[in-house]
Amino acid sequence: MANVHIPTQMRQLCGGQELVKIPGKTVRELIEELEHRFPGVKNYLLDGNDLRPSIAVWVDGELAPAGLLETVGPESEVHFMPAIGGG
Amino acid sequence: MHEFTYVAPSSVEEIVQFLAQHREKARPFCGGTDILVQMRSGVRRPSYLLDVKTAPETRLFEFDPAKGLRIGAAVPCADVSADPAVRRYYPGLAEAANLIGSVQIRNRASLGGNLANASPAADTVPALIALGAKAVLRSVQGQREVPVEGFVTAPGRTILNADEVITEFVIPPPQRGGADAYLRFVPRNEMDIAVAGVGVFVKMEGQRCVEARIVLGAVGPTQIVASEAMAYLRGRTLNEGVVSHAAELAAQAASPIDDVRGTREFRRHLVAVLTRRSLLAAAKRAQANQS
Amino acid sequence: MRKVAVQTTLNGEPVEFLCEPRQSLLEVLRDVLNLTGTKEGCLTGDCGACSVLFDGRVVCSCLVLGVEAQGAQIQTVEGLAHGNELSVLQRKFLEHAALQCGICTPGFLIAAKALLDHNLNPSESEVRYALAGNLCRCTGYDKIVRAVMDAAKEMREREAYG
Amino acid sequence: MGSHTTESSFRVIGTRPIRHDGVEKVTGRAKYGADYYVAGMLHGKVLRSPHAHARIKSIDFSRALALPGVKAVVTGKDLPEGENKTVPLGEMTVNPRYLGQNILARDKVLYYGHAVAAVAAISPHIAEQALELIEVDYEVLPPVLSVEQAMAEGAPILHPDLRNEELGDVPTNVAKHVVLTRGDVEAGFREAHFIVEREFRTSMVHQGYIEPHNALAIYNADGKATIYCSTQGPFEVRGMSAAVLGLPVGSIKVVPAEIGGGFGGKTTVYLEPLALLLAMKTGQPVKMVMTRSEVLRATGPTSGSLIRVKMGCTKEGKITAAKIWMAYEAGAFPGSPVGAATMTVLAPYAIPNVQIDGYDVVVNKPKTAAYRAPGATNAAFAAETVIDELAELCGIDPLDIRILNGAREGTPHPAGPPYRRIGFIETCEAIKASEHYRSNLEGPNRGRGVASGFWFNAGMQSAAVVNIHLDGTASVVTGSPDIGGTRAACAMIAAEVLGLNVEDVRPVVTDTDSIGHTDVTGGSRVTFATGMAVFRAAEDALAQLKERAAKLWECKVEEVEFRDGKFYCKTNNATPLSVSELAKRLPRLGGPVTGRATVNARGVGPSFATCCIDVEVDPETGRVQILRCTVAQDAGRAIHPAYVEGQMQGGTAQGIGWALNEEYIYDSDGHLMNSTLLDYRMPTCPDLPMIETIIVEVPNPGHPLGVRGVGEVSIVPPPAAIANAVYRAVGVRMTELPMSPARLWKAIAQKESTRSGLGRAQHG
Repeated sequence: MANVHIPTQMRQLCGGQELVKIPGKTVRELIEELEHRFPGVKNYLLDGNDLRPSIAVWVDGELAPAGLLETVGPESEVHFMPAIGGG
Repeated sequence: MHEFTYVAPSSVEEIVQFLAQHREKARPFCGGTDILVQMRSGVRRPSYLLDVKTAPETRLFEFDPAKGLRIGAAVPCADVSADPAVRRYYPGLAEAANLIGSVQIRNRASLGGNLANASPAADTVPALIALGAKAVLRSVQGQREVPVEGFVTAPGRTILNADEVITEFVIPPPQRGGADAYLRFVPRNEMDIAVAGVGVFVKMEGQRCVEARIVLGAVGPTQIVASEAMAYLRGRTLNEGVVSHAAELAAQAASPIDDVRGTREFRRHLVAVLTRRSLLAAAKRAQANQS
Repeated sequence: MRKVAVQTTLNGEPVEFLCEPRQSLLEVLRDVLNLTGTKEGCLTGDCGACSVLFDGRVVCSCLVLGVEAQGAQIQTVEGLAHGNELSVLQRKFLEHAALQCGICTPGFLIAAKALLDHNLNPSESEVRYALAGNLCRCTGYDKIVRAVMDAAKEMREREAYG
Repeated sequence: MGSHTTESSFRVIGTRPIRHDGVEKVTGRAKYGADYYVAGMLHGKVLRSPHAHARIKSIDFSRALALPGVKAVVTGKDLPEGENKTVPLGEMTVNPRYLGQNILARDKVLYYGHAVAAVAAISPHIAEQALELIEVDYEVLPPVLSVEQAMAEGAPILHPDLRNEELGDVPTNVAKHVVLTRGDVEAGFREAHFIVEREFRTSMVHQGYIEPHNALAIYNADGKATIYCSTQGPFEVRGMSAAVLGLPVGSIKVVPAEIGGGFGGKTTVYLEPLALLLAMKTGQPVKMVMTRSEVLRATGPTSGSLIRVKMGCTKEGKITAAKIWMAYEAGAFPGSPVGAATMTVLAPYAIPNVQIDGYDVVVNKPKTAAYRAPGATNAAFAAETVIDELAELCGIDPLDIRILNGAREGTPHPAGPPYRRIGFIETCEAIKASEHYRSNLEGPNRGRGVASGFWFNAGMQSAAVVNIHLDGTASVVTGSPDIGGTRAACAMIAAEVLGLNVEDVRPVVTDTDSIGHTDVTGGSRVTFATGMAVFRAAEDALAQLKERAAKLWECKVEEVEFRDGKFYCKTNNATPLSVSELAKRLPRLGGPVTGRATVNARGVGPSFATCCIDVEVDPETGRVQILRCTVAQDAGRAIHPAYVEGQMQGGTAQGIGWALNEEYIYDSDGHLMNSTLLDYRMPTCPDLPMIETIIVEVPNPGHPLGVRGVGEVSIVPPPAAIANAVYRAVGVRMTELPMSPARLWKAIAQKESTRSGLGRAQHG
């Protein structure tokens, strides 16, 4: 079960929870499972078939460049954070 | 930039002949540090640009302790501030000429251009007025000598007629017990336009001030002669209290505006600070000049 | 607009060119003579990227008309090296990593040369004021000042020991 | 220059070779974007709006087109409207409609300097004259010039179609609201002994690169285009130009010229699509170069901001809670760096209870672009000043409060996961141990301040090719424009792996057709990510060389060993071969060797910097002189220490300029009043002291060489460090940037009344 940390503005969709433990082998599977439990999450995180450009997913302390295709382990920590650009 | 014709005269005579013919359409220039910027932004659009510095008379530089200093209108500020006689006898003028722009600008900008451009913030103008300098103007009608004080009538405007050119400046001989100073305030250390500038001249007998001139820059539409402060100083011993009071009087004489370089309130305050500091600097120099 | 023929000396060589009176010396160097080492940064004399030596004095070529070069001696960054031998200043800029993007470098080299041409023993403050008309946004000036001071030192030593 | 170096066995890395592009740059031979000239080239110029906010009723350019020498005029109508949707484009996200409207206004102008039309003519002077002949009829609208104005009830609306998720279907100037929370912030304040609450303002500032934007576009009859320009991101120029013009991406080749500074400001497009549009219209190459005034009026500054900080700590200085509200000016189109601001503002600290609200607000000013650690400097100015005040209330050293609360390995980032190995505490310790910090600062009106900063750094995509030449030299090909010495770093990495002399490795920055997709030179990512690709490409080349040696020696590849620059065979006594000796034989051993690698880099390690600045204030004029400055920054591993120092010094200098004199000054109608380098006051040489650097090296575990990015974080601490130093010099807390003389003088004059007004220090 991966630990999915719910960003503040998504918590209202998730019954106020900050942390949800869910099964899944990829970020996509985690989001499907989240959507199953908390309808609306998918629309919050995704635009069509991909993550919204304004959102970045971090897996185990690292920005995950593969996005939805990123694999997650059973103990992974998953964070959704605002995407940023540098100068 | 608009189209124009460049003219390189070989004498002042040629300049005045050309001006007589083309008047407002022709614009004399020396270093180009103001005019070319103004032409690029479309502020000025002369049909003829008249290169004053190609006339040798405008490059004259003569100092005689008895007669004073003559500086051609086109002499670059770098030469003015580096000249040993100017540094020794007119240190305030050297200071002002050394503050304009950068080395690059000072190698081109001239006293004549600085005056004719008629910016309220021109650094050399208060210094020249404080020294009682005169500008020599030539036209086909002849020559006249006018005080630098009152030359600028409004931002960008002067008493210069359309057929006249500034050829040189005449600065009175150094006086025993007299000295000048110029200070300005800018946010950076260099490459800046005065937020406020103060040129002063004082003549001392012992601790007593027998004559004082205080000229303010960048705090009014033209340079301002702080007459009340000058009158107050005459005959007084220049101690910290007297100088501070004169500085307050000078600040009252200023009529600054709010603009991108400073607020009215800040500029008026700066006049007081700079007047006090420049008076003390000039007084120190003047005392050293008494022997 | 009718163009004007101008004869000048550029990096020691006689050069003749045609230009419009409204073309600055900077435009002439770059657009007419293809000497693009001199850079445009502001066109108002505030950044120094276009610095050249005009009769031995450093000036902003954006504030000089091309026609004013008649009979003058102009030196640009392209004239600093002697063939394939870099000048001391150029070498010191490289050794001290005194450039990052490099756009201001030609102007700094010219302004520094103008200083060292008449003062081989400048203080740090003198160097800083001599370079005040040249803006650099990359380096914070630290390594530039060190490079100029070090160049002065080497040139002094060279003078002293022939 | 001090250095905290880890023990290293590197031969090339950590040395200071002369950069490969150096000679070209000191002789004037290097070609920047404006240095390209091609036959038959036209010159383009842009007409810009004289109003901050207006509707365009009509544009009549018939007189301009009639001017002899004028070849084309284009307006917003010549651009496709573009999709109104945020799409990812390399490092950034882009809204094609907004991007297009920024390049040429469509129905409205949204800032003073907004492009309205463009002209191509046979000379730049004629193009300029033509601009004067274009007649635009405007209906002037009231401008919105601050976040407060923009967020106020009934404010004029910039984009009638702009909506945000929170408000629903209501027109607004607030493009986005970001919220980050952790713990219970009110409970945290109840645990606090001291609470400080203050409000901060910062002005828009510009990146200030010395080279103006430029582009030369060539369009061929077969529909293929080439753009030469100075950019941080040639692939972004390609993608954005294609998006704006509705062209296939593959039809455009972008050739990155040398670039005269960028600092984030050259990660987007302004002239490139315009030059291409004019080239398409005329069939001739078109070159465009901005004036400085255009650069300042119409290219990306970074946001001005309004920030409110409330922070509390125990008597001992342990921070228990922080509540931060921040609104950032996006400029005319959505997209300020407020998201990054929310995530960086408290990033150096372990604070259990946090609430951060950030608002992205459109105003009638130029669209902001990235600027070195975007968003972080404004935010750090606020937070680091408040932390300084807390330290004072607790009576502890300002570095000690940072060390006490500082983030370490395992500390969770305020918005996300725990940190891996980081070097924040080490930067504080380095300053604390420095000769500068331990020295006495004597004299009246002098003060010393410290502050710290954080930046994420970026990974992203890079490609690299390493070619082994037959003489044993190599070339390293990348797509990362070199702003500050990254060519040298790439060559050094390849030389290290291949056992070559660094002079024998030639680094090449190539065009978009000649290398795989490479994201911008930005986010401090080149030495990290492109460096990682170079490292792997060099390893790839080395592996191939081993195979060739095995072939030559008729042994197994596993039996070939490479050490100290030579190949050895472990099983027979063949004479060892150097790379150059082996390279000579390549034609008979299978042909050329080319190593290659691409990355979408993982393992980014964030950077921290801590800065110590001494100032002297003239209390009569409010003028601040920087007396001494030392910056410590964690580089992970300094590949070329001289250019690491250079990044630290340059970033610090920009931070100092931001602190003291740089600002966009607008009149009440929204005209930018200081669009020259005389009145937009960046630091000149006499304004700065030497900038002392301490490179801290806490290797990044996510990079094969330990590299972190070094390009950005040093800009973050100086404004707060200077504010803290000014406080110690003259006793006033400055809460507005820049701390220009007029502002500081006023604050000093009002010292007594200020204390009871703005700031509030209370015992909880």
